[in-house]
Amino acid sequence: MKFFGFLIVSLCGGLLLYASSEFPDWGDPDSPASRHLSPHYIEESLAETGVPNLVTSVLADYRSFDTMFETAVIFCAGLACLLLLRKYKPETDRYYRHIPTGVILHFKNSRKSLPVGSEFELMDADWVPYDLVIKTVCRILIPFIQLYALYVVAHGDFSPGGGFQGGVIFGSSLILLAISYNLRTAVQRIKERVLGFLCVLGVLIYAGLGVLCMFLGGEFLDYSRLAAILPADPVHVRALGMLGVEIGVGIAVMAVMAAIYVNIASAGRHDEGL
Amino acid sequence: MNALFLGTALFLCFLMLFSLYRAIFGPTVLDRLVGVNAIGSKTLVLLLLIGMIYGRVEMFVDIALAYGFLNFVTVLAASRYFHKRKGLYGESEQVQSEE
Amino acid sequence: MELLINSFVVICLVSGLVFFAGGSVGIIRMPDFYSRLHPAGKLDTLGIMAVVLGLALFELKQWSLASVLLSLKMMLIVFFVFLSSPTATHSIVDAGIRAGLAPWTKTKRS
Amino acid sequence: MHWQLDLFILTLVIFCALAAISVKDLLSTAILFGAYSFMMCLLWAGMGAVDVAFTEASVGAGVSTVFFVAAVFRTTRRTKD
Amino acid sequence: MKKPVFPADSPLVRRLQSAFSFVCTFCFLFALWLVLSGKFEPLLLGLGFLASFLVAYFFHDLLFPGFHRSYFASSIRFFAYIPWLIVEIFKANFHLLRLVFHPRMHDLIDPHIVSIRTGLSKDMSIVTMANSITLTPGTITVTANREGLFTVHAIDRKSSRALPGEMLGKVAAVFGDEVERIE
Amino acid sequence: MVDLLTHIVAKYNYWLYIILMMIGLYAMIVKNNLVKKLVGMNIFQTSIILFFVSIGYKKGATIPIIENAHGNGHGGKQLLIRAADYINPLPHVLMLTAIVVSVATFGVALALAVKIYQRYQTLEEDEIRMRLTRK
Amino acid sequence: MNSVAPALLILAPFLAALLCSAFSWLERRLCFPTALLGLCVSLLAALDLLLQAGPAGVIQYKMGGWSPPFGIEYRIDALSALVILIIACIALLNLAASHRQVLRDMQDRFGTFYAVYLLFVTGLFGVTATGDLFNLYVLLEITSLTGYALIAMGDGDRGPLSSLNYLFIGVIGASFYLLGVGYLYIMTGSLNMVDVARLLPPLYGSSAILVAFVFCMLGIWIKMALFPLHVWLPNAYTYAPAAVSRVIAPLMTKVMVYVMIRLMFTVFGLEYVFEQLDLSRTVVWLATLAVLAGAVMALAQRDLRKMFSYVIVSEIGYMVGGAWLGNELGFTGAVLHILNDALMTFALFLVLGNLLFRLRGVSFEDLRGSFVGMPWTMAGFVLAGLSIIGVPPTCGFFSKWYLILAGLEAGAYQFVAALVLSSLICAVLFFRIIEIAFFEAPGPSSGDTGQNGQLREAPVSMLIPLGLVSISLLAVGVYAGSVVRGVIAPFLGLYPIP
Repeated sequence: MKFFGFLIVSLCGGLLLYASSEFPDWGDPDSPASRHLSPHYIEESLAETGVPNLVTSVLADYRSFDTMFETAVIFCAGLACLLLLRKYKPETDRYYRHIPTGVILHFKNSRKSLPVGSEFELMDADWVPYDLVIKTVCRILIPFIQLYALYVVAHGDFSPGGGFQGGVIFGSSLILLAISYNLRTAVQRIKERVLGFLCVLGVLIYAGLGVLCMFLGGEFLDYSRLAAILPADPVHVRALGMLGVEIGVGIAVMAVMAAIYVNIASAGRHDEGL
Repeated sequence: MNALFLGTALFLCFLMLFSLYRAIFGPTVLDRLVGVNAIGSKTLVLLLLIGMIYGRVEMFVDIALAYGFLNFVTVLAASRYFHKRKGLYGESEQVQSEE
Repeated sequence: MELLINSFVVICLVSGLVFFAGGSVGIIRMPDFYSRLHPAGKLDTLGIMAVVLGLALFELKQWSLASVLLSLKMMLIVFFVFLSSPTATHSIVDAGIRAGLAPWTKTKRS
Repeated sequence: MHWQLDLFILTLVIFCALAAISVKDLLSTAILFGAYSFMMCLLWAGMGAVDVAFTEASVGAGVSTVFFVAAVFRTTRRTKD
Repeated sequence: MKKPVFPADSPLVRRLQSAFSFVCTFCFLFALWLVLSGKFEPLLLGLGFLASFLVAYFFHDLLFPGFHRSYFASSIRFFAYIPWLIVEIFKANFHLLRLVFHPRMHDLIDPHIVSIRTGLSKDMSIVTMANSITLTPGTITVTANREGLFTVHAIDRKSSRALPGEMLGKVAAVFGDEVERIE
Repeated sequence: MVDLLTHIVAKYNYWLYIILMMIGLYAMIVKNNLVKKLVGMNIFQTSIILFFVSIGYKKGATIPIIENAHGNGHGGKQLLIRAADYINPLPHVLMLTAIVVSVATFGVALALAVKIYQRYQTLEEDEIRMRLTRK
Repeated sequence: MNSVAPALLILAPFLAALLCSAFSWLERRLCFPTALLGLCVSLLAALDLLLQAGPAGVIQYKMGGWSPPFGIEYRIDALSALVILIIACIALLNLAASHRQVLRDMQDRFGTFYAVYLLFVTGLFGVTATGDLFNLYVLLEITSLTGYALIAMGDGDRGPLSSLNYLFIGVIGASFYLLGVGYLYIMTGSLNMVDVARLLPPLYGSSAILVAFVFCMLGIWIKMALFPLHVWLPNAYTYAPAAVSRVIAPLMTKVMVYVMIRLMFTVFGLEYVFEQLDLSRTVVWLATLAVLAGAVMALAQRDLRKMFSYVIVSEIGYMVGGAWLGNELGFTGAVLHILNDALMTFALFLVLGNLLFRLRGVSFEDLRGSFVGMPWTMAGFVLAGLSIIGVPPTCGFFSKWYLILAGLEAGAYQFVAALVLSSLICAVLFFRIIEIAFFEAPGPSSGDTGQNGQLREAPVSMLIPLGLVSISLLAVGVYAGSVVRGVIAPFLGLYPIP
């Protein structure tokens, strides 16, 4: 197998190396790639879309159809994790901790449950006591991370970033919540249903904006048509359309990332995890 | 000034080799974690320096800030593994660490 | 004025590099995982602070609202690193203790 | 971007990749994989692709390494190669 | 023992607490937004308002879990504490630098674990203390619990002898924590 | 000889990305552990992204965000924007999508790996195969 | 103002998928009607497209209103409209046919299942309709990602493993394709198919273009499972749930064949493929190998699902060979075979689904006497089998006839021989099963779920689609001539083979 793999790899590598001799030099400003399409994008896009970040304008406007499916790919991944891992039957093995004394009760194969509140606490099979330092620092950091994520989403037009990055950062703040407290707390705080709805909502905002443009008489995702209902000129309205789209992407990505993490870390049971 | 930034960046890259040595040659997983954490902090600074070299540092600050947050998440997750799973060594690492 | 700022920036960068170098060498030279964390966790944090401080000062050369805000943002990075880095260090040490890694002591060596 | 920096980081990236696939412990693989994505982010920032670098930063540091660790947590660390 | 006018878990008190933490969080976050954004267009300001509102609404119990009268004073004193800490960190870091570059490092260092009892009881003061211990070189907090018991890994005897030292008094003063002297 | 050397130096980026790609491909073919294969897959995908980003790079150009553009994108005075000053944004856009795709694939693959582990209690391919034939 | 049909085609299933996944949290009963509605709308759009594309030549749709090289464009000609129509029909029929099975097997997850299924179909539509090289990659990834998820749903024992293997190989395939696109982009600077085709001729001699072509083709061959690259296919199709394999098996590989034809014709250009490169002989040999190897390996199987999977491997050889023979007859045969094979495979897997609904397994022992219990299902099976063998009134005959003629014309006698031989092997295969099912008494091992211990016919909702497909097998055979005249001739008019 090793030899076979090496053979394939060297064959492919040789083929690629052989072709790369024909490439234009690295960083050559006169290469076909930077002479054919990109001058138009660079020179016209600010005037046509009103967005200084060229990557955003190409991503969310010229090639917005790609980006819609990019969001759909993420959505698919969320659905796939749900479909593959989620188990709805709760475990019959349960552990409770009596908070005042710290005694741990183990229920085996029973459907009985204790009232969880100030006296008893449901806990994981491999439960560890909270670490005070980590918990407190994360508690302080999480709102700032979330605000930062929203900032990234909103400023996709002017600086690097945008819906996807902001969504991922927001999602990782939820992951941080799950890591620093415990998974059960995080799941109780952010219900699975809510995450599911947010996934759909995000993609729906994107697609819905496109369909709205169709209803206003343009092609799919032609934001300039939104000028009919928004108080802005057709160039600026494209920037607004992009902002809306980015928000949709951000919501979807955030929800999917959190959902994937919860499903993987708890192997689909949504009760205990990393 | 640009030469200074470039020199700083190159020196940091050179220092990264040390951290990378720790990250690659272990001996335990936690040592690797320490190495990668050190790499992360150097990356943060390098990003800012690259921004300085481009003269557009306002665009790179955001990335560095995100790194500041997220590097923490990774380290926390990896060390959290040991809070829950006892036993430092995978079966294959036992031999190296006993010497 | 500009010379002053420039020299200050250079001092910051160089001292930051010294701290970073100390951290990296420490990671290599220290005998065990716990003592490696000392240089890795702290000298690096200080290095970040020094270098970023230098860069923020450099940005302040053109005095305007934008550059002041930019410097503030950079100091925000330092602030968050100061908050998160000791916590990360602490959590790694905690992981080591829980995993049962015995610390290196002098008696063991001799 | 200056080629010295670029070349240096590219070499580091290759070391990281080799280490990540040859280390004999999946948790270490996860951690080294994180280091690999740090380097990649630097490389892209160096080539002026700030958005790509940002994505890689958020994905590599915030999400995919954590997923990886979570998956290792749910499965095993053992690997024969 | 006198009965408090408002019991701590009455609905009114709880609602007031949560309103207070909401407002505080919102103000903090909006200030942060202004620093981050650096653009003062109405659209972006509005988005910032919305963003801080959303985060504050859903996660306000994270930043300020309860109301306490000493919050303001504590935070001011906390900012006064930071410069002292930084100076301290600098001073002590040179010690570590010397250790690292010393050719006979292995003779100089002597890692060991000590535990100290501080008597701190508030979450914030314990966390500040733990992080300060970690940041001042030579020592790393291994565990810290609610009873104020710290376990510290020190790289040499000199560092561990300096604990808890001046820092404890300062931290306790910042958060208005009583420290019984255990000497 | 000198010609060949300049030839190599001018395109070193492309050569190194091919090496990286081959490392990933080799890992995918040869490694026995499923998660290791996954890492190889990710290295492989990243190297392609590296290739695309290298296409977009332009010497002497700055990052593709137009300077001083705020507020005069429309209406006010027109900025003079020259194509040679900015890096080509198109490959970046494509690669953003590719990164997203690779993350999504990674997530799904990890979920599959967890599921496989639940079934077979191992992630080694040969052990799984042994278990299947024994049954 | 253009027609909105191209956008509607993609959007209907896409929005339906979103709604389905929302309904799976709210009101589960609405999921199935939503899915049905979405696919019905796209079927109507597909019909509209076929009616327009025949006379108009090419339908363009500019996404976002940006003109082609800058924005993304959808280009639908007569051929792609035909493929789209096939996809829409099969997806809709399968949805209707598998409703009961899905309800039974997926229990509380069927809403999510329908969402993923619809996204899969959306991806297939997009792959066929798009005019942009990178957009094709994204849509390909959507189909693959949903495909992995759907396949892993199946047989709890082997499903996830075969799906993960499929994932690894699928990612290699997609990445190779992306690499090819990268090589094209670095040499031409464009991503639009028409634009690339315009820029390519001066670069024909370049080795980078050659490598781009090779990698694009490799990637697509991996995805379509051409013979040496087929290793993922049998396991994936065997262990997928019946409702899934019924749609993946007929559609995925055929759409990939279509993509190959599209790249050959509209991107690289026939002049390049057949005159500049001297590859066609090699590829036809590969296809010959694929035909023979698939048939022989099918002969060795004792399980119906595995056997059908290898039959697919063999059929892929037909289409690839036909497309690479480099003459009009071969191309006609290949396109006709895409149509026929999609229908035949669909019929076979429908039969399989019906059998699986009542039987525990589909190895040969389980089939004994199934003719008695399930006459209609088995009648469909016989018809599909005859069509695969290539017996005249069924449609399979006509495409094979074209392919044989083309092989003779091009002088590729080995291909002709392989075609004949594989038809004979198929005859052996199917008559063996018919014999087992018809003449042997039901054994004690054949698991039946009937109340009185008797094997029962599958439910009517599953029989009707089978009936429709069986009739269409004959109908397409009868109307093969008009398909050739109405679809393939106009397409060849656009891209004349040199």
